[in-house]
Amino acid sequence: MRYSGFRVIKEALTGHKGWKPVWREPEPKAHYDIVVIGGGGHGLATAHYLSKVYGQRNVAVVEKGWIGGGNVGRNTTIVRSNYMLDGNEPFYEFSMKLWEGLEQDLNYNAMMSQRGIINLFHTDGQRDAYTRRGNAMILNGADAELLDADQVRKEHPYLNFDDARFPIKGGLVQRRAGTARHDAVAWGFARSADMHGVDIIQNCEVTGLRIENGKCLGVETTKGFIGANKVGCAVAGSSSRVMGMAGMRLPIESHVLQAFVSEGLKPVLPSVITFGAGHFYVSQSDKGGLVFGGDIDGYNTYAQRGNLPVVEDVCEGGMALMPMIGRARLLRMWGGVMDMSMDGSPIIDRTPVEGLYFNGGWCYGGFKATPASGHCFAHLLAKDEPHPVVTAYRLDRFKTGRMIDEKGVGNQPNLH
Amino acid sequence: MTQTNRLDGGQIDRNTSLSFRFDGRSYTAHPGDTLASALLANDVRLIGRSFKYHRPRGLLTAGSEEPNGMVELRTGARKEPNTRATTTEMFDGLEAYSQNRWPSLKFDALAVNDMFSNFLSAGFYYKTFMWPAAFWEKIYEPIIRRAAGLGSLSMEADPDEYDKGFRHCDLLIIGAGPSGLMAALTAGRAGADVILADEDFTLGGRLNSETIAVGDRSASDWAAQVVAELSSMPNVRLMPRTTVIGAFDHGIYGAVERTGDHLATLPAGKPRQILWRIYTQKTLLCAGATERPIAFENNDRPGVMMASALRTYANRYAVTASQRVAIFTNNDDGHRTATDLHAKGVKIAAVVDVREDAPSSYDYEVLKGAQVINTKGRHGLSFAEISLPDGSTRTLDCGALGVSGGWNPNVHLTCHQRGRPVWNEALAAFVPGGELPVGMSVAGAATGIMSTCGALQSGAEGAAKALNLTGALPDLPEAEDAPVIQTPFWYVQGCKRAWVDQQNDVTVKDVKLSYQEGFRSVEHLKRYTTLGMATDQGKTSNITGLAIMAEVAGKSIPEVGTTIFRPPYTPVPIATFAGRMKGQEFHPTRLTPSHYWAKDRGAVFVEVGNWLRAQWFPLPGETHWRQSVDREVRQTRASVGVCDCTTLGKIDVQGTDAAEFLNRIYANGFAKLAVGKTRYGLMLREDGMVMDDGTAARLAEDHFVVTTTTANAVSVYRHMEFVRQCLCPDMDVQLISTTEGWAQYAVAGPNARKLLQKIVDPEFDISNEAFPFMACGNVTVCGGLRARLFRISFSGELAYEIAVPSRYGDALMRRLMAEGEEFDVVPYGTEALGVMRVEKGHAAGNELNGTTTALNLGLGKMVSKKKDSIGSVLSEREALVEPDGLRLVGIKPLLAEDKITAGGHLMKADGPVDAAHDQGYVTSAVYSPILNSNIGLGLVKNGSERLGEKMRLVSPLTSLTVEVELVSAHFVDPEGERLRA
Amino acid sequence: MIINHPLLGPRDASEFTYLGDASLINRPDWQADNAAEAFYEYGYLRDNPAGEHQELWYHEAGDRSWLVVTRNTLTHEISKVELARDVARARGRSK
Amino acid sequence: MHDLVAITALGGAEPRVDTVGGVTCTEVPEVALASVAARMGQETSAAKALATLIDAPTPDVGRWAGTMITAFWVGPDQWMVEAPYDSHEGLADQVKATVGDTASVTEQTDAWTRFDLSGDSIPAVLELLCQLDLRRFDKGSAARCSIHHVGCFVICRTPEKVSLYGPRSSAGSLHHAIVTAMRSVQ
Repeated sequence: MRYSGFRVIKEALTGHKGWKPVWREPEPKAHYDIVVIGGGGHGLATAHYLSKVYGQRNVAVVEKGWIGGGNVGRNTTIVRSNYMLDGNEPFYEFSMKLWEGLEQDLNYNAMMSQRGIINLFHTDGQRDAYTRRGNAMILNGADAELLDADQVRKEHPYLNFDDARFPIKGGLVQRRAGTARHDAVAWGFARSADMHGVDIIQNCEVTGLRIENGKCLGVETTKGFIGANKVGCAVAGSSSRVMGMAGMRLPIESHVLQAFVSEGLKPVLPSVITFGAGHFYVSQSDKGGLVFGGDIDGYNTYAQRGNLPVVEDVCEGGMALMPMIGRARLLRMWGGVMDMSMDGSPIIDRTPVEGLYFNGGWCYGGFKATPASGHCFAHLLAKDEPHPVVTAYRLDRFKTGRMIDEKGVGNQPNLH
Repeated sequence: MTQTNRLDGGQIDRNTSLSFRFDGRSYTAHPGDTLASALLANDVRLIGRSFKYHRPRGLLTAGSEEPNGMVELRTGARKEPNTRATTTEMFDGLEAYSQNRWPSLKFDALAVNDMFSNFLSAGFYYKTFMWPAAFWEKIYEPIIRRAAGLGSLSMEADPDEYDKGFRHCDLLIIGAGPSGLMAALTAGRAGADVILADEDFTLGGRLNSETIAVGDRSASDWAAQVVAELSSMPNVRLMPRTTVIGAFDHGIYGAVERTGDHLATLPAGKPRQILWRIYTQKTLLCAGATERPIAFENNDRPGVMMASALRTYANRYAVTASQRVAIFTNNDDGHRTATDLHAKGVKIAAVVDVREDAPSSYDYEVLKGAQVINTKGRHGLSFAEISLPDGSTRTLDCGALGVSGGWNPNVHLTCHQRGRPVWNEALAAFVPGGELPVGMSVAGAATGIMSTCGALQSGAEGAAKALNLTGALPDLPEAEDAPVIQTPFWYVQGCKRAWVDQQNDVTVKDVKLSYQEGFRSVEHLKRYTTLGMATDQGKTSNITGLAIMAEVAGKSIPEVGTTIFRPPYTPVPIATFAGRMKGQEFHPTRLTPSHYWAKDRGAVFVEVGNWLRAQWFPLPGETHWRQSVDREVRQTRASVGVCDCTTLGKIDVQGTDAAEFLNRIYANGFAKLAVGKTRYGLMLREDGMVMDDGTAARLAEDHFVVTTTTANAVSVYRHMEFVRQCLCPDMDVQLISTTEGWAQYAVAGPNARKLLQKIVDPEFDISNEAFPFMACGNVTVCGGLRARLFRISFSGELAYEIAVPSRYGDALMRRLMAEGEEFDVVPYGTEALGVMRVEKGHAAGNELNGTTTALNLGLGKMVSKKKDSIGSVLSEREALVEPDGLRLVGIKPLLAEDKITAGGHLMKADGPVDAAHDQGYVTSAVYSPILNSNIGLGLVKNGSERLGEKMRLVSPLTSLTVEVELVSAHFVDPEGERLRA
Repeated sequence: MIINHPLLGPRDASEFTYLGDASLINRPDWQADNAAEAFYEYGYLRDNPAGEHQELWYHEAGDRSWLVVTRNTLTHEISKVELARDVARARGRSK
Repeated sequence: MHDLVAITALGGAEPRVDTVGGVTCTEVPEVALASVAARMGQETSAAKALATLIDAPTPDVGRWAGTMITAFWVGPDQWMVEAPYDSHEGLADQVKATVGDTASVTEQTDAWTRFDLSGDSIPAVLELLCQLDLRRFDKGSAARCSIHHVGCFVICRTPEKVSLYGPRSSAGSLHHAIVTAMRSVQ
């Protein structure tokens, strides 16, 4: 069923009787060409591109719970391609371009809103690093602007310019960045994949990987064995557990990132803003809530909840940066489990097991990557060779010393 | 005409009158009122507009679960959007405004949304607004954003103060209703440390809302008496106006105490609110229950309220929502409201009870087996349409309709960790499940025990059990023990639009549509329809929505799923979580020993981490910072300059294995360093990247003083402790930071020795022979003050660092300036320091960026392969030793005046300019007054082999392209003769 | 969270700095033939269990002890806290 | 004798004193400090030597003890020794002379700034500053904790007198935090 304004009117006039389920609820077949583990943003996007771009129709997505129930529905919805390193920027810019055409591609309004993002800096050292980054962005075909303090003040007069412990010296802006309605992204990819024949199988937990003579033959699930020529794993937050079924240890730790939303407010924030002297980033949703977050709690965990010290740390940053939000009330806090990798960058690669492919280690940058991650993972699964923009996302890069470390904090996941 | 709806009795102080304003109009109230009760007393029913359809909204409840009665409270910078009138304690001069309406509350232009509501069904926006793509940001979204949102912020900084604190107890009791009070009494009398917290300003919970008796007195009197006894106990801390917002790991609870919200103005220095972190062994949740509504046609009309709320307003606040009230109920509780209101002289239009066998009354009509099928009235209720069992309908004339669908236990805090509530068939409600937060138990209505008697008993037993109390419990007073039967009745069939979530405008239909479109799990339902996502977090709507989903899915409610709740229990101002950490107090400020002197001197300061350091010292007539910095550099290199370098980390390393320890943490060797000598040390992370650099001075065989960069002082110390305790547990080495203890100044320049000879006491020979480059030792200065002298140089000049106890740092700096006059001594700041280190080619923060190896920085030879040191193995990985890897070089523009930009990228002299052809980047850039040229340091592929090559420095970000040449990073004195002079 | 410090008793986790898997105590022998491989695995590969996890916490705002905390990553329940120095010795580390 | 004039951590010539309500906060510069850390294998003898120095049993974990010279526990086999400044400016050397090779000694005098709180509502002030369980923080207790992000030592001399040690460079921020809390609870 095609969505459009006319359709909405027609259904309204006929009592909304015509709306069909957005996706089927099929039973798993005995065998698929490709089985994608994980019905989150990346898994569903992979299915969409596999079926729509790479012509793979005999595909299943298996999800242990409800689709979109993981990090794609728990993030702060920010979309940007403001990376510094050659290994990253081409990929994220590719993702940005996919975002820009996503709604038409999916025929689903994911409310991609290019409101822009500004990364504020407060020291000369930060300015130099952002200059290097902004230049890298432009040299990679992305957009970037460097604002000085006065220009920042013109665009964001409500920031703390008078009483700041760490005065704002300027900001790196990407105008094409913004936010998207996170749930809609998952639903849109699911709907499209389903329409292209992909079986989305919910409440179907993978309990094992059937591997014989070094080859992966399929997945054992709570709905029985599902055979597959190729199995792709896209289970952020559970990567170590699932790949552990193949006897692999990953360069990944699981950490919780908390996110927060305020009560609904009339428009106050024109763009996404990140604080350079504390752990705080924020945007305002279409519903009016301030959606904000900060640093991960910092300890290994699989629990989707955090603790008070980080809540306080984030709000301290918020008050330091924009004291006008003081009387806005924090409405809800929640946590998502992140695959924190050893260099802060993701992995999209084959594994030592034939027919088993891995997509993970997104740290807390997975949402913005969703379309490109799906596209590139689909490419890898369909063609057995990496898409040109993800050649650096190799599993063995830590052994060879080819880390992609934007922050420069090394092999300590909770610092990335 | 004021307070036309005021009744007799109640817990308000009628002797005092308070005046307040709503939407600019003045009204009167009494102490003990909430804004909600005062508005009702003054017959104000229309209070706000709903989120989506901008439908008229009035009060639904009398508590913190209120979805509708929200206002903008106070004015100016203190404006608080979305403030619940039901929990706003009245004070004289209170000002409130309705919100989410334009131009006025009565005539809201966006109310047209309501006429088009049929087109704005759940999730409609996902299906349209897609063409043309560009229109989303430009047209659709701005419209949606303006319509959405509720209240508005002032856009001014919050002027109030907030505190954060810590409290500890044996038993935290959450909620001071019958069970909470009885629990506190039990625990308090047993001598336990108790905290009793309640969100209300009067303790007692429902006891203040009911006309029942407890023991030999009224419920509210009993509560007051217990509160009096508790407040006399030193081991019991009563915390009214305190909401426990969250249960966190290991018995830590967040609680927000509203210390100032009930005051017109805060006393100076006093906080508006306090965030308490309560550490407790045991917790007893006595949070009570929330009455649930029944959905029916136009059930969102102002005047339609919860029956229990009508009772609260009448009994506690002596207010009725109308002189003519009807009740719609599926249980006996609705009748209780009718009885109480009738007793207070309010006309009961009728009690509409869905039950055929509902109890009768002599005082008012009971319509059994009847249902409310619609309501009428503009901006407020005037009539209710009733369908009777025989199929006929009837119209009731009423200004208020009390709805009672039964009660839901307040299980919220039991869910804040892993807990999932479980369905209780008898109660037709969710009750606390198995996995409660550690140390938590639940009592009273919160666990499904709905009678007062049962609540009192479970409170006492709960406290006793939590604290393992033996011996007799306090005597339980007599109280009503009516059995509670709740036969679910969720919504009236066949209605067109019946509201489930009133704030977010989610109707029964929306829930059904959600199912129809495949959004069938609770999570999908919530996300697709926004059910329960409003500021009330669905306290009055979640369960109903779940029930409807269960019905259409033909499943039981628990099969469909449980709704779990997240912190905070009620919304909390962001400022409360920040406390005092804002503005200048966001982070502590660290001052150097020469700070006050530098301030006198007019220095410009810069934040370096938490430190404030002098950036440069402008002289009269200098209008641009470059003038000051250039002068400081020239004068230092020409004669002598002084710089406060106290901020460098200093770590005292002692013990018989101290040298071996340094051998382990530094890439280069230290075992053979002679006493009285200093050595530059390069520290790697285990992954082979450079972590930090500094010096280690050997004061004795078993005593070193290690310096770190300012930025890494803390992390290096932590790393050294890790190596000491976790990797080399048997090494005899002791560490302690002395960073703050010593005021340390760099004295640099050709005349540095001459100046120091006037400071260091004569018995210490600091001539070049006696105290050569890299020498160190203890000396005394200015006639006997203990001091440390190091002959090390960051500037590349003949230089020393002199250290004295911090309290004398100010005096020593003033003395150096005085004694240095004859040499035209100059104080220099961090800018000049930076210029000189770039001139000298020393790597610093911009080069030590965590991704550079010793090899990258041209220090590869320093990594000894003859010993075990942190990082040496992984620094040899193939990609890290590639010949065309990045190398540190100097960068010079072909035209001296051309600007070098740190962060600029380097491209070959000709060929494409893009990422694929990137040769490296500029890490640091300064103007060198010595070379009269801009210069920089950079990391360039195979740079060390490409000295002399011409390149293009490009910075499209700052629209700059400059022709540069790669040169040695050592611009000044490459042979190092000066520093040995 | 609250960490029951073996010397100081219960202390709030916010006083501590977290490092990670306690396997970081097992630093390989730099002279072993497989040193490169061993250091790679030591530095980069983690079990990352969903359940009981032995991990290193540093009492930064306290007594500067490194602790090995045994904590369940699903429930956050802490079942054991030891001084890292004792654990290191027990695992055969010395100088 | 040298002729340099010292200033206090707050930058004054004289110690700062603030009284709000029932609590007085006094800056205390006249104290000499030295850290003592036992050498490997010398823990017992170091503790014994320290005991003679302070003329009292060596303070156990989390405790403070002594007579004219006092000491408090700061870490495993580590203590901080306190003495009057004018009589013990060279405290580190004096301590070293006593403990000899059994321990490493480091001068800490000017690494710290000290504020003494006196008065009746000290607990009300402290509960806004640090997370110590004040119910168990009796006379002779010593603990390290974080006050508004500043790492401090808190020592209970008597229920009416508590000392706070903070890093000297952060004296201003620490003082501000203390006085603000005093105003909050007055």
